[in-house]
Amino acid sequence: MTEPSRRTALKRSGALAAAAMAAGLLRPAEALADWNKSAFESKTVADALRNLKIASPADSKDIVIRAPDIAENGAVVPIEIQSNIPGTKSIAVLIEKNPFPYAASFDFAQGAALPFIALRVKMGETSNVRVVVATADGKFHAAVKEVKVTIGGCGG
Amino acid sequence: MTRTLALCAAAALVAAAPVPQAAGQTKPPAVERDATTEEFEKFRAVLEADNPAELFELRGAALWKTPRGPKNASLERCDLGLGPGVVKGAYVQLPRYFADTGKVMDAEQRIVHCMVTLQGFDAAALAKQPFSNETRTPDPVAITTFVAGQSRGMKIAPPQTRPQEREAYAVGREIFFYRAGGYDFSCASCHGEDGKRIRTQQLPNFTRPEEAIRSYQGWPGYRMTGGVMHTLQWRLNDCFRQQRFPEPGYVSDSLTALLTYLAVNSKGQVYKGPGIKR
Amino acid sequence: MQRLAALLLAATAPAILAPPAAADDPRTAAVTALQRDFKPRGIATMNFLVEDGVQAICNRTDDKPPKEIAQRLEQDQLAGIRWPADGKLVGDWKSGERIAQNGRGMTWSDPANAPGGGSCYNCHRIGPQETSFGTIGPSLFQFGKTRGSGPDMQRYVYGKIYNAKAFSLCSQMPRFDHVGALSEQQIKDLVALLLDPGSPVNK
Amino acid sequence: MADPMKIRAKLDGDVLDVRVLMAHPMETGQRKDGAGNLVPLHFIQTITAQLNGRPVFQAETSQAVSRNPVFGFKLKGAKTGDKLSITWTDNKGDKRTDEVTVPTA
Repeated sequence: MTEPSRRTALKRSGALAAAAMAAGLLRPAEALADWNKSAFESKTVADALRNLKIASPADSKDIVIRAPDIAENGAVVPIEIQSNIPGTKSIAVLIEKNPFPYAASFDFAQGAALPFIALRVKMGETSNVRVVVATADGKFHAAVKEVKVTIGGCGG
Repeated sequence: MTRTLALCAAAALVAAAPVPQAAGQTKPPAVERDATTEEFEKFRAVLEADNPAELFELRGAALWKTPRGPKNASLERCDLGLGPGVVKGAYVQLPRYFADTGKVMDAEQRIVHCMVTLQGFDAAALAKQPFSNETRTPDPVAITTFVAGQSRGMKIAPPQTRPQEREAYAVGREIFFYRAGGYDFSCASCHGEDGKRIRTQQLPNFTRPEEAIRSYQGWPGYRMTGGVMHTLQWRLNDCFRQQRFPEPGYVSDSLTALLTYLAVNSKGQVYKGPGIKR
Repeated sequence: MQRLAALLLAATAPAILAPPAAADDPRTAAVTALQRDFKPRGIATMNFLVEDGVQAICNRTDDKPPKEIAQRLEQDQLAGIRWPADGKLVGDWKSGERIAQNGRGMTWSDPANAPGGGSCYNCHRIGPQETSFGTIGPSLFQFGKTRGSGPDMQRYVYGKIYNAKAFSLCSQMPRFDHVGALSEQQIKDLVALLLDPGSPVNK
Repeated sequence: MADPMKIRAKLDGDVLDVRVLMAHPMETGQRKDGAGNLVPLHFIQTITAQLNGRPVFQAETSQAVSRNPVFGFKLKGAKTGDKLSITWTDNKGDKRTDEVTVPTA
């Protein structure tokens, strides 16, 4: 982890790594060893965004977040994200009230995947789910969805 | 992050719905309750479509086929009621009477029986820690999940042809309605009426097929709390804990009787396979 | 008190029950199976499986006991309530809210003698801020506001929480202090939660 | 060794709908075991997908992803008979790769 922010949402080295992998020079695990430690260990949304090198994302209605208004169980909150913004290169997911807000990032830079992702996350309490899309023009776009986490059959 | 207490405490953060001028003894506002339930239902399909229970089915399938235990045998000669080795459709026709043991047995009880008789495992050892936790899924749980998955899409059809099967149902019915313990609870205290909840948890009414199936078809179930796989043996065990009863014996005949009552009451409904639970 | 009820049951049971059941009738078989298959664990002893008089009557009558027997047993239960020596029935509603939220107590995973909760929200709507509430029991929202909070009502609520069966023999509600699951002070605090004009329940 | 993944790949026109279930504890580092000791962080950090050996999708993840993770994504230009392989690696250096053949639509 020589340079923690190397694997940013923009993933400049993606094409190079892909070429290296195709040539059999790298195994996938090595190519992806640049897990963004500083972003994942950030305790606030602001710090996480800074470590992801995401600057001033603009609110966008073209990011569709499908998640429950009230989660049946905070341990498994299903989220689906569809970006309708042309040139989408990556989708980052942050759970604002989690101890470490940055949850995951998905890379579409290779152009082979549609800008869509389904995942399930843990939420310790009611929180905004913040989604940041990076586009090929170097800009950032954001959308937010609140998910309430409530009590279930527990208590005994 | 998945602490139950944290989730309980977080309940206070839920914004209150507009409160109507309800009188003290009126029913809770239907609008509010339905909104929560509907929201859960909307995402049930998403959760069920890709259910981690399938991972446990895979593991169970491998365990079924692999020669194991002191006798180094697989379970491929295990008779689940439809003949040795027949797994397809067996789960929805259990509990049933088995001539070789002279008693009615449920799926997990029968699987444990096969593990003991065919593979040479020790029954007491299997009963010692029979339920899943975050670090361990006991073999009978994975195998039961596999067996249940092989009845996906089939109708619940436990036989009631032999007197022993009818007696198990009758005894199970008595256990279902038996009030005792420090809180005076029976199974029916929570599961005897339509449309009731504990907190936000819907309580199926086990006395009617359309309601009973709502719970019966969810087991074995992947439980989101803790992310562990559980069978009906666990479900009944934890029900009795909260019923303030002593602990039922694992794969005991009391539980088989109760499961016979529940299965027969779900008769004719389609079993959707291992489920996902809150 | 349980002994009294059992005696009463013994005195009245033959009149309402079918002739002595055969050894292999389902009920006898069920009780035998429970005694054989269940094991004590933690504070949940095998005594938890033994019916007391109230449970026995309710179990045998599908929760619909004959009226005069129900009344006699209700009076018997009522007589067992120990009212606070200081005469005060209303405590602190804030503490009551915490007790109402707490669902622990009397299971095999609960410690002995630890203060448990009332499990109230499991079955009742109570405070308006809590949207995660059960529906097995009636809504108690605005209870004091609509039912009053005078001495008679305080006594009724205290008694009902102490022993619900003193008022409705086969009620689904536990007998919280009859079995020692809630302390005198805890019941006072729950009375306050329902009746105190300052409680959110009555806003 | 880690349990196998369950990969479902369904062709819908020229879009391949991929769903993958992974067996992994995804420990947050905050949970206590039965003895009251904290269970150390243990979670999947990276996921890559390859179609016929060519990288097509990748992700980096934290412990906030639910236990036994479930992901869904969609690939363009896949066809029947293609080999789809998915690899995860976790923070302890464990990894697992599973492969499926794209079935007919």
